[in-house]
Amino acid sequence: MLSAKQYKSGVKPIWCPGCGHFAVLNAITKAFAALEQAPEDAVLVSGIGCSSRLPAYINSYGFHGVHGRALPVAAGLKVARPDLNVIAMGGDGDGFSIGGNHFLHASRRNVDIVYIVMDNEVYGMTKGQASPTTPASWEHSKLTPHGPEVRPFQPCAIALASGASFIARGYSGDPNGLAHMLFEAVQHPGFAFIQVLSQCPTFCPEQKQWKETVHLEEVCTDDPVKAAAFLHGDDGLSKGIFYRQPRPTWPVEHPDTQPTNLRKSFEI
Amino acid sequence: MLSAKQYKSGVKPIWCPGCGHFAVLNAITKAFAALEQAPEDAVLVSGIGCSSRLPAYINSYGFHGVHGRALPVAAGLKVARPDLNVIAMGGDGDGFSIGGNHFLHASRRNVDIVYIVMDNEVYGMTKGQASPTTPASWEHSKLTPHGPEVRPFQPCAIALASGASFIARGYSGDPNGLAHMLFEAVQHPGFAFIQVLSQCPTFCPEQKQWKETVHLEEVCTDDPVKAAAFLHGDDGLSKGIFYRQPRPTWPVEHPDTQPTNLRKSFEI
Amino acid sequence: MNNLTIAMVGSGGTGVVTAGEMLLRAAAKLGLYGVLRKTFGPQIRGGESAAIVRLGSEIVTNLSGSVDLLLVLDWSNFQRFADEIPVTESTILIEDKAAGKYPANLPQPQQTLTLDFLGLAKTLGSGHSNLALLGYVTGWLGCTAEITELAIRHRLQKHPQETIELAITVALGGTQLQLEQPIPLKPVLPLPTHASGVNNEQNLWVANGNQLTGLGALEAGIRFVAAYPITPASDVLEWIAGEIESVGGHLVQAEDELAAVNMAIGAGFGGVPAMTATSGPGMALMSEAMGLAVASETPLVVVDVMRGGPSTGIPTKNEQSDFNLAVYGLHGDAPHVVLSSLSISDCHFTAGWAAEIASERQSLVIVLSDQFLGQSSQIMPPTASTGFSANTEQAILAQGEAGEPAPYFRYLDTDSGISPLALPGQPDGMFTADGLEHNAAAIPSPKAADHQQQLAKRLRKLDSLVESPHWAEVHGQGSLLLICWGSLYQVSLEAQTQLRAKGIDISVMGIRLLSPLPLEKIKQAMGQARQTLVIEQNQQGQFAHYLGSFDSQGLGPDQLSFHQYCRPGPALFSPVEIVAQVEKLIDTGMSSC
Amino acid sequence: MNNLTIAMVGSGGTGVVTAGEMLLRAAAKLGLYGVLRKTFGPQIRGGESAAIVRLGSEIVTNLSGSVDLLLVLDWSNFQRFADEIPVTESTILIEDKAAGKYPANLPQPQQTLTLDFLGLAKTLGSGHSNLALLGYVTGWLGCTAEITELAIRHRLQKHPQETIELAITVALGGTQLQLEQPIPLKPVLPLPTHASGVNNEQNLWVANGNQLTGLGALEAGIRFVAAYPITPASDVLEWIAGEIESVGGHLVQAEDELAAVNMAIGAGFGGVPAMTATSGPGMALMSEAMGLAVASETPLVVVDVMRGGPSTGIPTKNEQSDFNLAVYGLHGDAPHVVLSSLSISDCHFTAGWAAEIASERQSLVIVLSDQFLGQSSQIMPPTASTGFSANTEQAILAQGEAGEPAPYFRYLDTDSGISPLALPGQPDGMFTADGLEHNAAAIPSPKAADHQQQLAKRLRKLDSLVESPHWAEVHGQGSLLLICWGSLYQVSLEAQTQLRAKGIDISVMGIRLLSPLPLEKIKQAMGQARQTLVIEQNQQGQFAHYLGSFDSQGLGPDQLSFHQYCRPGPALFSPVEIVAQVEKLIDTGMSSC
Ligand SMILES: Cc1ncc(C[n+]2csc(CCOP(=O)(O)OP(=O)(O)O)c2C)c(N)n1
Ligand SMILES: Cc1ncc(C[n+]2csc(CCOP(=O)(O)OP(=O)(O)O)c2C)c(N)n1
Ligand code: SF4
Ligand code: SF4
Ligand SMILES: [Mg+2]
Ligand SMILES: [Mg+2]
Repeated sequence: MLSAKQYKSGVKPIWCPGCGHFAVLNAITKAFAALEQAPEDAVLVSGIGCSSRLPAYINSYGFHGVHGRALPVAAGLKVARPDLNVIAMGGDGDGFSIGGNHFLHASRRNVDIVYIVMDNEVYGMTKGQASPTTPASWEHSKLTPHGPEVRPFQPCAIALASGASFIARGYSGDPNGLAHMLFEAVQHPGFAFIQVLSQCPTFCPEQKQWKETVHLEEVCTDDPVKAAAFLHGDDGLSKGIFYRQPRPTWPVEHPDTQPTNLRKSFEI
Repeated sequence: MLSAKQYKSGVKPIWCPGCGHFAVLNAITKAFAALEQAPEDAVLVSGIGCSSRLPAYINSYGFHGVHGRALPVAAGLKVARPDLNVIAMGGDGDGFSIGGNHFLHASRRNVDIVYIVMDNEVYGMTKGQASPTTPASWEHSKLTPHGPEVRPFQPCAIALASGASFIARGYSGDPNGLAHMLFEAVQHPGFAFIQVLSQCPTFCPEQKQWKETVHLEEVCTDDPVKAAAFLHGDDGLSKGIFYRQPRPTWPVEHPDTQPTNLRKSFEI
Repeated sequence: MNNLTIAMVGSGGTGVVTAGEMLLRAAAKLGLYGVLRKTFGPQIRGGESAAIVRLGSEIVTNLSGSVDLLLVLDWSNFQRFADEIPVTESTILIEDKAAGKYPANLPQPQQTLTLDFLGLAKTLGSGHSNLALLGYVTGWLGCTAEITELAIRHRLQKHPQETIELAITVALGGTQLQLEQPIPLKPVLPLPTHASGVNNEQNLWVANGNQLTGLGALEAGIRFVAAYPITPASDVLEWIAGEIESVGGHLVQAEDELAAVNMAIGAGFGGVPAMTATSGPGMALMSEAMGLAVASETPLVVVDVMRGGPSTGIPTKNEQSDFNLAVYGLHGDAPHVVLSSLSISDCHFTAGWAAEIASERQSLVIVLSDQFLGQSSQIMPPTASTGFSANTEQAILAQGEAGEPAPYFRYLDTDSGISPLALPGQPDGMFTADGLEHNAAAIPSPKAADHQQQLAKRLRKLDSLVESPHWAEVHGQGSLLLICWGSLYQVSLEAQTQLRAKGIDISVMGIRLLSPLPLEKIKQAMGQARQTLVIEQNQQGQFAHYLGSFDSQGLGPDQLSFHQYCRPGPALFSPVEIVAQVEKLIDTGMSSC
Repeated sequence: MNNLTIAMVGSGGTGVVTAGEMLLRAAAKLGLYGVLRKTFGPQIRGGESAAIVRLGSEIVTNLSGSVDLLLVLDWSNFQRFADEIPVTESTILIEDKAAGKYPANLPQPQQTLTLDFLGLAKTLGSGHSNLALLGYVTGWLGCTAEITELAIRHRLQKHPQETIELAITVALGGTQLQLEQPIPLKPVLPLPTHASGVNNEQNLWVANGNQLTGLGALEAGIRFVAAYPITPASDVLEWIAGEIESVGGHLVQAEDELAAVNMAIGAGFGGVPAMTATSGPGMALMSEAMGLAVASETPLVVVDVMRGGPSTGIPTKNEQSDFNLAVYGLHGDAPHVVLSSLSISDCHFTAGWAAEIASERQSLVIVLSDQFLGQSSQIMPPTASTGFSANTEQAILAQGEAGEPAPYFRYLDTDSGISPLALPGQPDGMFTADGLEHNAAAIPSPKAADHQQQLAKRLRKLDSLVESPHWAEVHGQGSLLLICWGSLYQVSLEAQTQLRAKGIDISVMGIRLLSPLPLEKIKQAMGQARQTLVIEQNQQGQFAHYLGSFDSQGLGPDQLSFHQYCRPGPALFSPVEIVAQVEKLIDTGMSSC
């Protein structure tokens, strides 16, 4: 049995002081300790971004892929190696902008992986451009000087509409709550999605307010209609496990599959 | 004023006899006639698939792009040329599988275009593989011999969660109803999405049943919570305009923008 | 003439392609060899279509470029096949009474016979003139009723019993008709001795290259395949989908090619040999992730069944124009392996080799197949087991040797360039694979020394591949060396035979290992020849440019000098076309692209 | 020595990069020329960073590779900059008292001065030792207080007044310190005559290549830009975002590069000149759609600001390793244009030319810039107006001429290869643009004749580009020809000057038109030189291979023969490095890659 600390790899994070991603790192180590996770049996898969640097900081296997593709790498790995605990992760840009399609299809495919999006409503690594979750009026990026002027992306509502079977929102200001969610997510069979409000003090200092505005909602349901009604009215700052409805995971095993002679079908 | 027929280009469709896409073609020409559309001011933009062949059959401008990218081509065109009536279209594979990310982001960006997806729950052009909307147990593709075993994609619920401001479902068995929806969609300011149940008799002969099972639902609302509750409980075979809630389109014009000297900022 | 080309053309769902498939199988049962090429108009169903069947008493691997016997059920849109089915004065034509008007601008063939296949079918209670035609041809070839019947049963096995019986009846009606109104041409094939019965002795196969690519991959140990459908690669994936579970693997239909290639990378990282198959547009989308496989040193096989380009291009026809993308299409310095399949049956071998290389060198291997190889069916002897294996035995070496975890350098700079690879689950090998530049310990690093070390290592680990005996197939000894790759190899061999008949000896080299290029071996062969001609099926002479790019480098005396002939698709290369180029070169010493 | 390189190194948010920016601006106000290169550790904020400022009395376009004056506020992680900031015995070092321990494995510099910048700042009520350092250096350079103040005010313009005033106080404190504890080296620059005051006469610019790419594009008429952020291309997009609305255009932030490139294609189809900018990983994703632009003949400009590859590679450093992807990275035969920017200021020119070519030839134009050009700021005279225009005047010609709609052939096979283009809104020009192969009337066609016609047309329409006077910059007349492209051109020119000082004359060719390659012009120059050396910053010698690939083709007497020198990033090429290669070549007649 390892302590939470022993799940840290010792590689020094490149993150800015105060970055919310530290809390996510800590929540993962705590959840791993609680799960008694064998380090060599866990694989953390990420895309590109500040958040996506996380795998190297954990004492386990990791795959730091390309921008937006954490989910397919994770799904391929899990299907090929069902014995592993595969956790995909990344940022809001990685997951909801360039990676949006995989998010939809991972939600509906329901491979048994966890997906953590560290949502700071900004592209941290490329120095502060708007992401899909950035407020429409946020004028701090030179790329969108009037603000993105686009309705923010609603990750949990989209996860639900796409068929995710476990949907939660955590907050970097509450790493224990997050560790608990993660503990539950790992044990949930199927695709478990956790959006983490993870502040970026460097480009979004206003996110310090989250301390006051994020609020716990005990609304967990297994009814998609109820969950939809809640999530479509939600202010985006509630935290909690919102939806949980286990359904068959993919791949479905076909026990009647017989070893066949591959060459048979060519014979005349 | 042109008649519906005059909106046909004369190029012979490659479609199979009985293909639902013929009805969509007819609905477009009817809607154009009703809209008194100047042919040269309309552009039909598509991806790749049987459905995506449609633009060439209409007497207007067309852009037959690559698989899954009709929406960005259409959005770029409309932003650059707001004077045009831009209609994007394609199949369920094109729009919901490879093009899924653009669907999400077009829905939230709300550029003033129409998007018609001819949904036959199959990849017609590549000879009958499962698409995202194929029923989980459909076993007719060699690529997924046990069926896709994945929960079907729910286009309207996803459009709603992504922020589409006009959401409707039509049926190729009812081209007049479809023409009416399209008429409304063109006039709707912002991104208007129409899913069309468009049968593929070649690969999904079972869709003939739609004649019996598709049913009209008069549930049109401007309340996303209501729409979400309806769409998350929906059987996928209801038709009608489900949601309609105009909101500012993109790009937002900034009337105070002054012509500037581009070179000014370099001076020391 | 020990071979014979039969083309059947129809339209509006006349089923000539089905008849072609049955004909090929009947021929196989007769002990003949042959190739079947299907070709379609743009419609998905019910459009015009054609089946070209070339039969021979010895192995037939490609088409001849001409047609001996043309059977037409419908003349409308015949011109669509003008590129593929040339009608000359020597063609023998048999047309259905209901086929419509003979096309105005076509030369009159040697002999024409108009028969009432449709009427015959109708008399027998069916609308399928294609089956009457089939029986007519199989009868003429000498097939017994039993053979024709077996071929029909096989093709229609999923249909109701009733349908099958009626089909047989109609076909045998056609056979009967042949006795009454024979084809004015004798089948010139020296039929195998058992021609009077079913060939049970010789265990022949009917297979296309796409299926054999699948077989090669699975036999070598590929156990994860990610798929996104695309013509003409889909049937690689479809064949595998039907078989992979039975060997304990999985195929996932992905949402797009970006997902497909990254899924395969994920599986490969997990130590499960993985592959995806696609065509040009899909491989273009995979470019970024293929670079990730290179940088993270994750084994990955990508099969590109080439079609006409650029862009959507001509999806159902042959071309070899993805060479540039395959060899050069990654950003950064990204050494990887590119192979080409040299025949329908070689798809089996090359896919197996690709799987082995990817695993053994922890590298990206692209296999270039093409639409002809992939989608043409061939009668062939069963392909031998390739013996290739993608088993990842190179997993970490020293593990536990020191009694306690040794420090693990995932990207160790070894002599071979191949570093010890740990797989998830191994307690001593934990690391984070990375597409960011890194040092030997897999820690991200932008340092020049680390970058150069890792770049050099990734280049070096492929070096010794050029020593592999599989680098090419070389055939013959002539003063002219013909270099080609992909489906042009078999066509070139036939050209070689035709040239020999004219007293001209050439050697033919089909290159299987396109990158890294076995330059020394090629130079050696070129040194032995007086002249070299490089041929390929694309507009710009992509391979020839590539080969030429290795010139000047050494500034040594052995500069590469060669002629080239290239042209794009969609028309297939024919042996005659190659013969003409070789003769032109010999005559004038000149050649053009 | 008429130039001087100053490096400032800090860590933990010491603000040396800000100081570097102020220093460059102060120098500009003084009438000096210079270049600023910023470099960072992997951290997003608060990590170690360095600013390298090279100043001169004449135009300075690149770095020298050495450092004359090293100013260090923090020694921790200094080794990160080892590749870029070499410390030698001749370095003059000034370190802050609080900088920490001198790194163990560094040579001792010529002279070391330890000063208390932090103490000084603190005394003045600030923690910003970087500003004290700045004032120290500007004072030493001879800047008046006014100049230092102006530079600070410009950089901090968005900060509160209070902050600005304090910054000025601290900086002037540093200037004072310089009088008391002077740098043991005189600024050797022949200062301009107005050195005593602010340079108001000479209207200099401070700009980086990315901004100038934006300027060139907008001035030439680009009015639609689709953006997805990526280092080091983001600031092309960010600069344009701030300006494009004022000229009536739009920039859209797309969801990914696939969307970005397709949006630009949509706008281009609408007749609005369109562009996107990205770096290697993003361009890899754009490959498929770039092929669509080629096949549908839609004007499109893609700027690739290259960084270290493969895969995520080294995102913040320079390399020229996307050449292969740019030239060869499309599937099918897909002729397009590839340009390279030859200096920071040339980014302006080349972007303008790209916009004009794309529009005039209805083609894809890729511009290869690189991280050095893109992100280094330079003091320069204002770049001249390029005169390029992307106005789509080639829209359909004969429209209405016949009094009634003429039949419109969108893809007409013209002599020039350029077909008349109609834009949506024109009643007589309706067509459907297509990535499927098509005939001249834009109707899909898989026919060989149509395919060959369209392929040939698309190739031919680029032919005459090689006649453009802009194909390259060629400088000097020597028996050795140095060929390069991108940011290596300016470095080569400096090497040329250094060689001339040693009595060696070389000519330098910086190729702007990489594809189609102006082969004849290059051959001519090579013919005039005794030897040719091709240099580039990548592992595999990508350009050299490409150049070599045009050999052997004609089999004529004019075979290309050249030497090459290449190596990857991240370290920049220095003039001295090139000089050494040229000398080695001259000495031994040999060179290696
Ligand atoms: C294909 C590609 N496009 C763009 C980039 C540049 N890029 C790197 S990280 C990033 C966004 C990061 O934002 P996010 O995922 O929210 O992570 P954060 O840094 O905010 O944690 C982008 C656009 C890239 N590396 N690759
Ligand atoms: C990048 C790419 N991948 C795959 C394909 C192959 N492809 C062509 S159409 C198609 C699917 C068509 O299905 P859908 O969009 O539903 O249209 P339908 O034919 O059913 O109308 C696919 C996968 C392609 N052309 N390009
Ligand atoms: S930029 Fe923002 S997201 Fe990135 S490390 Fe800094 S605080 Fe964290
Ligand atoms: S295959 Fe299906 S979708 Fe395609 S044309 Fe035929 S019926 Fe229509
Ligand atoms: Mg983010
Ligand atoms: Mg479909």
